[in-house]
Amino acid sequence: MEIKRRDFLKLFGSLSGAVVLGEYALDEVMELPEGIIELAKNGPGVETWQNTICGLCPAGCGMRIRLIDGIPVYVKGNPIYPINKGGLCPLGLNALHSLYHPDRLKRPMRKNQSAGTSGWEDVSWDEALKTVSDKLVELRNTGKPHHVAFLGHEENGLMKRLIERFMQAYGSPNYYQCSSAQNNVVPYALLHGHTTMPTYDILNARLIVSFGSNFLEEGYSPIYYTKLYSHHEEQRTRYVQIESRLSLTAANADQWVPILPGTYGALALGLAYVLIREELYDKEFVQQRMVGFEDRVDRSGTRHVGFKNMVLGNYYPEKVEELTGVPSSVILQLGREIGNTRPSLVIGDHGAIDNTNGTYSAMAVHSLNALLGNFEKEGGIFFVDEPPFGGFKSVPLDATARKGRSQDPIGLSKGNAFPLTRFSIESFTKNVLSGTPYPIDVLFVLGGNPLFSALNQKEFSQALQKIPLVVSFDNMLNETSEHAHVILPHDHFMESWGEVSNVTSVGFTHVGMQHPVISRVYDTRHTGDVLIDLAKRIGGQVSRAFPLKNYEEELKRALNGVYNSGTGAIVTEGVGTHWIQFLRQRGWQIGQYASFDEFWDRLIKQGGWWNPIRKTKRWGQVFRTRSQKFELSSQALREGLDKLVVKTGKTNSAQDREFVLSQLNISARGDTVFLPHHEPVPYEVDMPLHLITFRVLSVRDGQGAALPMMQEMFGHSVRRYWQSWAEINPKTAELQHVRDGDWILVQSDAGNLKVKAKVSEGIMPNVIAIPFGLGHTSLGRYAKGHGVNPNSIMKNLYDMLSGKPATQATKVRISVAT
Amino acid sequence: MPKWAMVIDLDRCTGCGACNVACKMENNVPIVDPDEAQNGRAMFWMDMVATYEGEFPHTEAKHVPKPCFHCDDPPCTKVCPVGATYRNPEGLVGQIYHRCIGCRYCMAACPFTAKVYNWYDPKWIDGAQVANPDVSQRMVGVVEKCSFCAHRLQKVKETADVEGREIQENEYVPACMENCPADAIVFGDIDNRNSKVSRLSRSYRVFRYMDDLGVKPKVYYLARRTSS
Amino acid sequence: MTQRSGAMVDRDEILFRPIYFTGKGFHITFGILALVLLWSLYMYVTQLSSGLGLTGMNQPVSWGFYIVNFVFFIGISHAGTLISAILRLSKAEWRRPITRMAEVITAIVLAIGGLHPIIDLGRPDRMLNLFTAGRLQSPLLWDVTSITAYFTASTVYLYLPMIPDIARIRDRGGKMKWLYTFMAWGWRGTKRQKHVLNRAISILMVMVIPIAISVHTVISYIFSMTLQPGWHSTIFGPYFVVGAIFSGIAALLIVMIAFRRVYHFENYLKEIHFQYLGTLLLIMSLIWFYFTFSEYLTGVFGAEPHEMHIIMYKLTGPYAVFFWGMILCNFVLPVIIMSFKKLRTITGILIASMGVVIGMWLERLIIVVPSLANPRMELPAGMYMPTMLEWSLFAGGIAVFVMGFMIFSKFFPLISIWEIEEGRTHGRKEVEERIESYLPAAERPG
Amino acid sequence: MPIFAKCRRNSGLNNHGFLRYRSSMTLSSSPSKRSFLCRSAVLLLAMMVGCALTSDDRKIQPIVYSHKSHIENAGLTCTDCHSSVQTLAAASIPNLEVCRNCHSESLSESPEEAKLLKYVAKAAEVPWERVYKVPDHVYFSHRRHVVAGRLECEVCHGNVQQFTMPVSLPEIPVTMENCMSCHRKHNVTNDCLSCHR
Repeated sequence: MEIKRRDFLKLFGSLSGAVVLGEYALDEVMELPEGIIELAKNGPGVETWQNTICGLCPAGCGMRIRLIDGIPVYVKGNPIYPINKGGLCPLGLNALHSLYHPDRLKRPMRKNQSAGTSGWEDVSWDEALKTVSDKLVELRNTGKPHHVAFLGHEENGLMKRLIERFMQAYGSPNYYQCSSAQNNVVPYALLHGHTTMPTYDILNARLIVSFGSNFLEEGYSPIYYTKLYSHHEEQRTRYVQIESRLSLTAANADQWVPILPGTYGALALGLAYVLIREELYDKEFVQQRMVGFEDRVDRSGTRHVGFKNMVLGNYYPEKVEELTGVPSSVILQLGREIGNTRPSLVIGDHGAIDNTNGTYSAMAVHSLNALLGNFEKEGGIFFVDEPPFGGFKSVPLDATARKGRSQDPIGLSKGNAFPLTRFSIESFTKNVLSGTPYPIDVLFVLGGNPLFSALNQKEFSQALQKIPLVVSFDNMLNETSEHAHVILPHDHFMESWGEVSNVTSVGFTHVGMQHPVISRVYDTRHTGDVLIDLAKRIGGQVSRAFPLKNYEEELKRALNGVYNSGTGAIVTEGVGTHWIQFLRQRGWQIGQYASFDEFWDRLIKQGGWWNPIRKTKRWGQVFRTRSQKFELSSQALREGLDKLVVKTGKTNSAQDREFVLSQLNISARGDTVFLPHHEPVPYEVDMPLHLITFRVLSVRDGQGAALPMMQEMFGHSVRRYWQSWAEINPKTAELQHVRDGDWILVQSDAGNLKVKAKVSEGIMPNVIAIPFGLGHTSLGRYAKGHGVNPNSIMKNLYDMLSGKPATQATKVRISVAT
Repeated sequence: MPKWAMVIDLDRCTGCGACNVACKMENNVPIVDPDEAQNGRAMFWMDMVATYEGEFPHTEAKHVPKPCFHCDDPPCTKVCPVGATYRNPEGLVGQIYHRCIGCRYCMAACPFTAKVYNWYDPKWIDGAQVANPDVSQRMVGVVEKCSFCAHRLQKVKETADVEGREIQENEYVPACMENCPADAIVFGDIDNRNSKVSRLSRSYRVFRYMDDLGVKPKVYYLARRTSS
Repeated sequence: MTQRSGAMVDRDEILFRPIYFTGKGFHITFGILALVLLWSLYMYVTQLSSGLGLTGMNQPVSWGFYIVNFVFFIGISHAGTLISAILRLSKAEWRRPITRMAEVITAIVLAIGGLHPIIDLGRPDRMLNLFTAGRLQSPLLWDVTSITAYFTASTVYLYLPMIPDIARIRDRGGKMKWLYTFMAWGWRGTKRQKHVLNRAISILMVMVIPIAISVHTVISYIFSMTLQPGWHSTIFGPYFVVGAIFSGIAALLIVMIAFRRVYHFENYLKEIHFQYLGTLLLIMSLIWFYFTFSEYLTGVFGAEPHEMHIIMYKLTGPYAVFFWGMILCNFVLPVIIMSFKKLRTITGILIASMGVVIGMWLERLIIVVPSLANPRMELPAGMYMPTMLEWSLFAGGIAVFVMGFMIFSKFFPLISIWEIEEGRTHGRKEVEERIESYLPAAERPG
Repeated sequence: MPIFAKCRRNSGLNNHGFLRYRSSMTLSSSPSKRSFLCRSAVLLLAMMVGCALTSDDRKIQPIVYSHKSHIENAGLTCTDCHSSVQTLAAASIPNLEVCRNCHSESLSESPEEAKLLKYVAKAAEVPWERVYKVPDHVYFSHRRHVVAGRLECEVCHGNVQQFTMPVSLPEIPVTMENCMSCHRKHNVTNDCLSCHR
């Protein structure tokens, strides 16, 4: 017999007349509409499973959702989806909380200062869309379609194509992705002319040397890489991680090589020195497929220094040790190891490129791959084919659109900065603020949270305030969408049609399918549908560019191409390595479908399509440079700089060149400018510590902070819950009189913040690392007010060539906060 | 009668934390208030023990996922005054929440700190079922812990029963294993010598925590290898 | 009243005084204590309604103040029954004014201590599970059993020797006669009655000693039956018993000194009683130190890593303050005070006793918390900070203790009157005879 | 709580039980007996109050449904309406769809059927009150008991075929004792984890 606790309390409470204490725990973690609660309580309990693709980050993991009476109750990895093969990261596993988040936007909203304290009023979709389309029509009618900008984030594949088509038909050149996608590819564009990120064949390499690339945690598809990593024993792969902080990847690597921030390029060239000096590089490849390795005498008779002599002359181990803090013995050991192990693979990302010299560093790291001849072979680097999507007839642009498209993009720097990119958040902000060359009247923001991750947060928020109509598609209010005027909430990925194809750095062509697993919980819409609707409202040529009714049909049309191509296969059970080998011999094709409908149904049911067989490529397709070779001495860079020199409009070309280079903060001169080399980062001298940031799987770019469970997971490994911490080496801590758990004040030139110290052996002395992702001032009840945002005290510095924010270029001092 | 056991390969495990969250989602493990979590009341059935060994620059970080070890001779069940925690014939150490009086003796007795306690009434959705309807919601004042997802066994047994067959290998799988991106967790019947878990438990790399205590944990770890 | 006192002027009238006269001080003290008790009750209700989250306990440190106080109070309870039984058994004549107070301590403190595990329960509403589904294998159930037995035995043991005194109050008339009539069980002081009473007391005092020892042994088993470093020790049973008697004597001394002052019992509780008990305290202090020493020495010498980790945590870590405080209070202070005649005054003894009570409380804290705060498997160490709630309930426990005594003193004499009388009438002769019997027989001429 | 369950069943409505005990009190004559009865009545009263506080009232169904007429007259079997008995954990309370299969138009002159037809016309689900409920922390599966265990419905639900009134109280109370005694009788596992979750 058990007395119910409530009765017991009632009894006791009435006896003593005591008052129950108040607040102590979280609010309800999930909020469900009444109907769902009713069904959950009284439904018959029929269980079904549906496959979709996780939409919480762009990594594109296959997800299997368990539904009871049509209500999603649990998610797990889709075991047959080739990217994650049943694995899922903490964030993905927590997807239900994002679906049922109590702070999700439930319907379109419009800012209205008179609408009470929140400043928001609910509007109908029709009204909201009318507000936007009226403005768009007005701009088009006055011949200013380029005054519209679209700031995407990490969208890929068809969604990106749809937005591009929309902007094209509308007539604006201003579609950018604020995730630095455009910036990241610059080094690869310079070296081998590709505008996509390369893919690394980790599975087949025997040695992987990663320069700052925390691919198990921060990579483009961490679970894909975790899957590959976890089989390293069978493959006998050795991992070496070069990084300032002992990240998760470094923790799992066989060797961790700590290095001073901002010197990754120098170390790469130090390794190149060993390869060259000990003749361990791939001579055949270097001779046939590389430009700029040896010195060369041009037609005018001037001698141009090549990579080889530049490296031999400047990057001998002792000097590199001095620059990087990596002992020369380690440099020699690593260099020899890379040279003597085949296939050995070098990856550079994150720490290596998040600095003002990022492009040069990435080039230096990547040149190691070239020296090893790691292109288009097992255990090397390759480029994945695009999925054979069905196309859309291109609709001729009307005059307005043509005129608009011919304008300078607003993201392009007006000065001499960032010559190699169309977009940098910095130049975009500056241009919007100054209104040159034209003002922006409408800004669409889709995904991401540029204001939160930007380094120039103050300026960017001013820029947002300057734009008369900011339209956000966020389904939860975040820092950026707080500045919006209209919010057209995007569906949760479980409620909508979608596709995630060719996730960056995944080693095969694939299309993952999202479909409505649950009918919309709230009155939200898919952004694709919204854009199509807007186009229809604008009418004319714009509307003609979108002949189909909705995004679902667009998807079908595109997938029809995949069906017709006859290649690849819908993901199925049991596709292991051996089977793939077997299929490769037979020619890849599993299953025939009687009709597109059958193909489509299977596709939705299984969750995706893939094709692991790459077409064999000619070298001209591998290296899309003018020379069709790997250009160590980059022609594209030369042209880009020459263009700037011409633009300065002075006569004396040498002087102009000097001027341009000094404006770009490039210290190298002569031929070295076009070669991968180490550019010193302009660190302040009087600050003692390097500030670096890192991301954590559960929160990633900050989106996970909205979910309470992810807040809890964020620092679980260091037992810091719902808060940020700063990792410091015990030596540094002792010098600064900091003890573990102390509150410290981290000061930079740009500001300061208070954070708790975590004394850890897993970080270099003189470096302080703060995780990125917390410190929100918006993004729902769980994100708000927890932790700090290290980007807020970063100096406003960017990669000198690509315009990518330099998050490791700030130095700070710390003191114990009182 | 099968005996359920788990093997965690630390060589494969990257410490990503997916098992922690998969477990929390599967078992409706409450999320506690930020301050409470910081005061040592965060609730994880599947915990992650992260430690650093060695001094810079020879630091090695170790990540060890830690569920309840479902000891064959569990110290927690011995001390429970009401039999709320007990070892069942299949080797699962169960926790019966409605029997528990909340004395926390089992927590004190567990050498692995595997048990967690509901210091407050857990909050989820008001009135409705919590995320996973297969697992009951606990109440304030009871001890809870990893159950090896015993509720899944209930269903698997039922299906096997109805279909009149034995439980197959990999049919009964806990949530942590199901979602492990590194395939580091293996689960199964250790008495069946052909099962993967039994094979791995005889590996030369195998070790168990506190093996000297004689509590016979049924979670085996495979030590890390480095190729240097 | 004047009539009554005129009619029966008692030699031990002063012992009855507290029953009939209640001073202002009593009311004030009682009032304050009642407020403390009410407050702690209120706090307990908040704990009931919100859960144990309001305490400072947390993930590794799953036991805190409640268990510490439980062990502590049960330890204090050994003051009474055990000491009085031993003294009675050994026919120590000086016991006569002491036994009653000692027994009262036991009864009150046992009730308080016995409540603590219930306070500590997360689900007190499911307490019945202990009876419907109790597992005898669990040391916690051994506890329930032995504490219940001890409580029963010691209440009876307190009550039986009170009967003649109750009868006396009944005969004096006055307030609440029905109560005394009821409780006196028709005591007339006949020879047979006396015989039965003495017989019952003798049986009880023999019985109560093993029960008392079992209680604290079993409490130590709660800890030592686990595998936790710092707990898993064979010495724990006797160690706890010794500690219990030690703290019991100290508590008894404090109570005696307090009532001696308040109710002017100087004539009954003489210097010599304190000297004797003080000596006992000194002996117990030494024995306690011996046990502590062996406990820690074996740990340190074996240096098993987990064990060592916890010992170092106590000796040099965050609990060093408490550990060395305990050594100071339990060993250094009493030994110094008791060894020097100059210091062995009543004030000195009071200070030593207070030290011992505090020290023994610290000992319980040092046993309970550090073992839990240092989990194995390289988990981060936990920290325990008691909250307002736990302090309140601790204060409530002490308030109940004092109030219990105060109430008792308002109903019954604090010093066994008939035993004193018996001492006067029979004692002297008996002792003489006894001493005679010790001595070698006188040589008989012829 | 077997005591409460019993008194609830015997007393019909709670009020009735209360009255019955009171009348027995007034009937007694001798004073000593009266005082005893007085006390026991007070005790019982307390129990009644406790009963009222701790137990839910019997369920009142929206329509006075007769299992008997459906089974005997219409020739239905249990699984015709409680369709998921053999496939799911829950037996399911039939939804409007099931009723509509037969009751698309009036089949009788019963006023109760008229009520149903109103629901059908409105296309609103009949708000049946669920009577048999296992607590949240117990896993009970009809499928396992019916398919694997080959149990007849009557074993747990009583002789429902003969019910002319709607079910308002569990015929056999859902208690752990009842589950366990049946399991014991049939030599089925009584391991806690086989039902508790």
